[in-house]
Amino acid sequence: TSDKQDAKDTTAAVTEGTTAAGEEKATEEKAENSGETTVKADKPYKLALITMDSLDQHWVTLNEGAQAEAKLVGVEVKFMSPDTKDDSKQIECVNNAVAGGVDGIMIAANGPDAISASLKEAQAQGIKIVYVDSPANVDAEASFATNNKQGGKTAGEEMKKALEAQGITKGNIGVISTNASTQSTVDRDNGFREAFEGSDFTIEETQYCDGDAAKAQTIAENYITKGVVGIFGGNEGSTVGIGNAIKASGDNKIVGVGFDKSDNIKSLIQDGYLLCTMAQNPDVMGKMGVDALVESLNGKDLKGETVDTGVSVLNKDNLK
Amino acid sequence: MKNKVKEILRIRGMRGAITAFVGLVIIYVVFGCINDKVFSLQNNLNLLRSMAKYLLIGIGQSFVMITGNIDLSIGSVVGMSAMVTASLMTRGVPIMVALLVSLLIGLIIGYVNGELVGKFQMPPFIATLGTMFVARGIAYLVNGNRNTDNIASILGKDQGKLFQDAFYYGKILGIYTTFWIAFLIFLIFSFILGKTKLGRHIYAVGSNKEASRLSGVDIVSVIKKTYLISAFCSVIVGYILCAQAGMGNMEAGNMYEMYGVAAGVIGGVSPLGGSGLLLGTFQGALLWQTLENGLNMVGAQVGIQRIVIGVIVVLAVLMDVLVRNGNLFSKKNKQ
Amino acid sequence: MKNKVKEILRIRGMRGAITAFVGLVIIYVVFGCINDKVFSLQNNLNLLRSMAKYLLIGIGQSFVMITGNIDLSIGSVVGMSAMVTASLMTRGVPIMVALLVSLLIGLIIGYVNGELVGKFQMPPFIATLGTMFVARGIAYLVNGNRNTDNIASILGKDQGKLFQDAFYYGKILGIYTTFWIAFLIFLIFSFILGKTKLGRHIYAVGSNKEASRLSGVDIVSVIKKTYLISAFCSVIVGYILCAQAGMGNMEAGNMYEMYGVAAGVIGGVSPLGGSGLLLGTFQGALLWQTLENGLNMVGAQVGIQRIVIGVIVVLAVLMDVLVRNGNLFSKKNKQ
Amino acid sequence: MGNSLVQMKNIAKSFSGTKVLKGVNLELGHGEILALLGENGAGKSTLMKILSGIYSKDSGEIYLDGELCHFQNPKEAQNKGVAIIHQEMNLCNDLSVSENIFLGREVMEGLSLNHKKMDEEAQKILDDLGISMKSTELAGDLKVSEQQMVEIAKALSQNAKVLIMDEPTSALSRKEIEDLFRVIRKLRDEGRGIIYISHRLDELRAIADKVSILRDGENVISGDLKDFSIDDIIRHMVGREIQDKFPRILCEKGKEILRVENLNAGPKVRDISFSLYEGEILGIAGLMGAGRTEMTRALFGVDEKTSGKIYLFGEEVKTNTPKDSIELGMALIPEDRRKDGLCTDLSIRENISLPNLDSMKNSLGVLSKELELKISEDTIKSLNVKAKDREMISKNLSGGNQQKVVLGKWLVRNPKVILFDEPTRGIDIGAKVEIYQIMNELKKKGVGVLFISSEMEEVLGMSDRILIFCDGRITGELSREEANQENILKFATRYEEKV
Ligand SMILES: Nc1ncnc2c1ncn2[C@@H]1O[C@H](COP(=O)(O)OP(=O)(O)OP(=O)(O)O)[C@@H](O)[C@H]1O
Ligand SMILES: Nc1ncnc2c1ncn2[C@@H]1O[C@H](COP(=O)(O)OP(=O)(O)OP(=O)(O)O)[C@@H](O)[C@H]1O
Ligand SMILES: [Mg+2]
Ligand SMILES: [Mg+2]
Repeated sequence: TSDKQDAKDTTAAVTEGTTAAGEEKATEEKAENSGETTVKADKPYKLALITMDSLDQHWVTLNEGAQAEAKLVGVEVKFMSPDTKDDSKQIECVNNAVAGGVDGIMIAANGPDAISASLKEAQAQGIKIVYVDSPANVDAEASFATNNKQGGKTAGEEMKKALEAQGITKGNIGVISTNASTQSTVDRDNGFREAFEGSDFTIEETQYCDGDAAKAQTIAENYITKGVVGIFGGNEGSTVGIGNAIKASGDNKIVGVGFDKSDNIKSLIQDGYLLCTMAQNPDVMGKMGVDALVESLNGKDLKGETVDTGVSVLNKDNLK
Repeated sequence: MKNKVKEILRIRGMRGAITAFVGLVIIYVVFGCINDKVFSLQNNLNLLRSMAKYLLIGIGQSFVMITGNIDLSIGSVVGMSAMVTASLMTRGVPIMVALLVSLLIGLIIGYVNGELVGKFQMPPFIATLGTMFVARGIAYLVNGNRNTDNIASILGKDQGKLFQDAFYYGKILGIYTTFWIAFLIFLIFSFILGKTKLGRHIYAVGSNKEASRLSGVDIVSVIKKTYLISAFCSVIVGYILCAQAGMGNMEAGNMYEMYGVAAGVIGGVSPLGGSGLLLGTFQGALLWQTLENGLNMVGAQVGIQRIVIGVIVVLAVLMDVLVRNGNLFSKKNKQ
Repeated sequence: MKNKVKEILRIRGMRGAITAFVGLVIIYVVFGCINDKVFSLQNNLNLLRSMAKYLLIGIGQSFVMITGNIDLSIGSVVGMSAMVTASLMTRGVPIMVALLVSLLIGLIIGYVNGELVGKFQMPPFIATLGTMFVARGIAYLVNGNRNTDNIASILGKDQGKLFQDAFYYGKILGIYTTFWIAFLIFLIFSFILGKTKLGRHIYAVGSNKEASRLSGVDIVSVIKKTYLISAFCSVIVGYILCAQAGMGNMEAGNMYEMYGVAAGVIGGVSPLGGSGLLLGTFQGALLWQTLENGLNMVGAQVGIQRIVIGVIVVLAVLMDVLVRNGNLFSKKNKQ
Repeated sequence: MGNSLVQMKNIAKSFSGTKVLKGVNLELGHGEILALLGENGAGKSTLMKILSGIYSKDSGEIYLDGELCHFQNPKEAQNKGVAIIHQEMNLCNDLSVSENIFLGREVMEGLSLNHKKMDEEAQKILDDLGISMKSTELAGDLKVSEQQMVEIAKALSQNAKVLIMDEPTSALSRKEIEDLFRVIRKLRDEGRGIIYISHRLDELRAIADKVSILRDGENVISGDLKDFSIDDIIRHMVGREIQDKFPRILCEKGKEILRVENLNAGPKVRDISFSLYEGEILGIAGLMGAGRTEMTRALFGVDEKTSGKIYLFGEEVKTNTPKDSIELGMALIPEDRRKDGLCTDLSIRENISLPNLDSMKNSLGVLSKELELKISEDTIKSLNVKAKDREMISKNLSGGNQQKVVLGKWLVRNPKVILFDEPTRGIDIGAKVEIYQIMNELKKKGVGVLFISSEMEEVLGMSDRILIFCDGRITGELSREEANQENILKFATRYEEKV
């Protein structure tokens, strides 16, 4: 079922992806001076935000976006995420939210299937669900997600372009991701590989760093020793690791492409160690998520619209 | 009457169990005051359901700890069980068969642990550290480094629902099946530990291997059995996680071995062997879950959560240690 | 001559060190044959640099294990050290101060471990499980639940470079500083363990606490010192990870305590206490890193990697156990 | 008065409520050897542990050379020149002999240890004691007897003013005892004071000058040894007459129960063959290290056999594990009761139950509390174990009572064959006689009793027939008529002439 979704969103994302530079600016504007907002809450609803874990900067930013909006709209958003990426724990967080008597839940599904059942239970109790970042296989009011597969593909295409610009048309390419059991990063992985289908490049077996930049760097260093022409990082940790490894190797010909944005990644790009990164807009997700929940609680039917909040390609040029 | 109380207090590990119970009540009330929803029926039902897996893990780990050993492979066996069960189901294997195969593989790991620790007398810490890696590796491989799809995808909705209700979503007498399963196993194993020959031998081996051997106890088979029990409990937890998520997650059960140790030790099971009660483990598991649940309900930061949990673990045992200060002396030699 | 060899073999833990060395060579060659890049200079330099952190961890854990205890807080202290150091630097604190503060906090954790295990005689497994949670919690809190920015962002490029080169990117005599730091510490602690009173008492305590106490050894202070040493090593590793990433990562050092155990035990350090050599730990760390590095170079799947690592851990110790089958007997009672 | 070396004045001590020492006095002069005597549990070790700073006294004073001392820990006592040899082995098995001897008092050379010096000095002490042992050997590889000698060497190396020996000879052979006494006398002549605890009353004349007797944590009497006859001493110790030290009874020797043929197990058990008959006590004599324990361990299936046949009631049986042997109706009272005999953390009840759980199951195969309590209560009563109650942790029992518990758990099974390995080691005369009584009871019931002992008198006193071991072989067999100290020793020292 999730594939159908992908297909549907692809078009949207591509446009987003290409209008990268401008988009990035735009969204950042939105995040900062979101002084006025379109929606107002009829009642002071109690909402829960449940992300995959509460540590990645990505989730922290998403939460900040949500909290900021919550103030303006006049609702309470409780950040009830599990301490680590773990299906079981995320499900229990949903259960806790239900028991905690919330009116609506914003959730970033660890996997599309895992929490479906407990979400159905929640809906059965009249609780509204909205997806942020990663949807599950249950029809919700709305979902504001990155199309990770598409994002990965865009990353692949960026790397391919850069390599061909160097006149490189074949060689090995390394892939580092956080772990094999998080759907969103797996999708990016697949998308990235898709971009190279039919080319003479060979993509290495994916290696996992559990989000630890240091471990990612060690892996990247090994890739470099093996003589890869490019490395893709599926999340913030692995991207930083790759940047540092390329920096250390002193061989800037190796093309590093990453996912997510953080100050470290930005500086690595500016210094030219990374080609670019696929920046998502978590703060936007958080904001739109709150709005959507409030609207549907106010009684508006959002017809389960799925908005691809898009990935924007951050590179040296648009990071001024 | 007074003597009766004395009698009970002298049962090895009873004091620990009581300490844990007191701690439990305190924590529960404290959180309840911060967020009254903690006392809500729904939350307590959730509590019982979630603690079930820690109880099972704790039981397995307790058996191993009472013989003076440790089982680090628990978490991985949980993950392996969840993955094997799920990936078999998503390949259209009938539920029952899937469960049995998964159990079998789990028990094999347990058996290997038993062989390494019992027969070859490897340090348990390192032997089970090895099988921990192996079991996790299997969890990755069974479905080719991918989490499984929804089990219903092949089995069909109702079959899937049947399985998920049986282990997680169903209720009996208003309480979730998960709890009943754990509770049943708890009763059975409490009986085994307290009232059977095997149980007594487990305490004896934990207290003095050589003396037990000279008294005709087959220490190797006793140790093996404890590891099999531990593996069995882990597999059941694997089922539960699989039913809960309706799929297999390769990382499932991460760190559970530690939760097992925590549940046991908070409940007064001595990691040095020779003493402990499953009743204590029950309290320990419930305390641990109440803590996690409460911290989540009040929306505490991860950092805070970690610290609170750590402090509680230490305090729980420290209290117990300080209470039976007299016996401290004796521990020294064994430790 | 023959006697000389015998003599050497009789040194506590020497056999383990040798077993490890043999295993190391085999593994290295095998991987080298699969992918000749393994033999490349650059790879070997990387190898030495990456093994340095396992060596340090291993040293700390070995000291603790030789007294018959265990330190589970190592990984968290590493993470804490990395986070504290980095977040201080990103707040513009001078490098030296940042390092000292981080060291201080690390040693406090070590001291607490020592108090709990040595003075209050808590089971080391549970005491350090508690501090493991606490230290990790601190790692999360110091920078408000987020990884730090790049340390250069405030310190400025050259200051940042200075620090990063000192601990990771710089070279001396063509070999990375990371290795030299670890090697220096290795030499110092080898001396302490082998040639000083403290070292001797560490073996004694691990071999028989009661006997040591009766001989006037202050076992509490000995145990404390081992935990301080362990914390010290962990903090240094924290610096290294911080220098490597140029930032603080909250999850840094996850599972390192286990790697420490692996390095030590593969190198012939007995987790039952009383025997072991840092020379062995050195081999063990190198073996472990060679394994990780090799599996990585040949691009093995995670699943395979886990299984291979698990099997090797077990085999390494099993071999040692089987070799000294005779001594097994005596261990039995202690186990 | 002031010139006495040690003075302990009404020392009191109680453990978890039970008063163990009730105001005991003790005095030791320079150049004096004091024999401290008393039944098991009289409080001897406790008193000495207080003097050496291991336990803290509840009340009372300790004077060393007239100076009032309060020892907080063993170290302080050591510094004041008090050294103790403990009743239980206290060596670090992973450390070498010299490392053990100098533990806590290492010889330094600047920052680092002076291994060479320590090894040499240790070697010197060992040679003094006439022990053939390298100071670099691992303590764990030594035999119990040798470990005991190391303990002694360790205490001597502190050249203390006061040397306490808590049953140093309980694990020693005659030769080793001779060497030890030589050294003790030397120390006395140097003006040191020695407190000597032993249950081997026969030794006393050879070594002690003064004697002080405790009973139930109180002084009974003290004075010059020459004023006491052995029988006086015994009377004072147990508080009653003991007519017959070796109450041997005669009964009809029945048919063969156990036959061992060409049993081999490692270097210490070589080609052992013998038979044991109904209602017979078969004594096994020999010097320490003769291989008797190994023989019983191999026979009982504790250690592996390399070859040999075993027959019970004429038919061959396999005893590859203790379990086998026990199911065949055999029982082993091991030499080292703390290490091999008891689960010291478990209660008396649980220890007694351990090998008897099958007989405590009810119809459903479930352990029945009632049955268990009854059996343990009965055993405790019939062997009159001195304990607070059946739930007392066996670690805290005194030596004799621990041995009774070990015995008790086997008697419940009423076995056909019992192997006693040093059953009376470290046990007071009163308890000894009780154990002899039990052996007689068994004998009357037609049980075959194998009785290993290093105490010549009791082997001679109790056995119907005596096998003598040397170098892991049987070097002689004597009927009790022929048997006497001389010819036993003759066989016991018949070593193979090494070619
Ligand atoms: N640590 C302890 N805790 C509780 N009771 C103890 C402890 N140590 C000794 N006792 C009790 O104190 C009494 C005296 O013990 P002690 O060892 O001094 O006797 P003893 O004269 O040395 O006997 P033996 O000749 O068998 O060595 C015994 O009844 C024993 O049960
Ligand atoms: N397998 C073993 N493990 C540990 N200790 C042992 C073992 N076998 C023997 N010993 C100890 O070594 C000591 C001396 O060894 P051996 O058994 O040869 O002498 P022995 O003939 O038993 O003398 P005795 O019976 O008087 O001690 C014994 O007291 C026994 O406690
Ligand atoms: Mg005594
Ligand atoms: Mg013997």
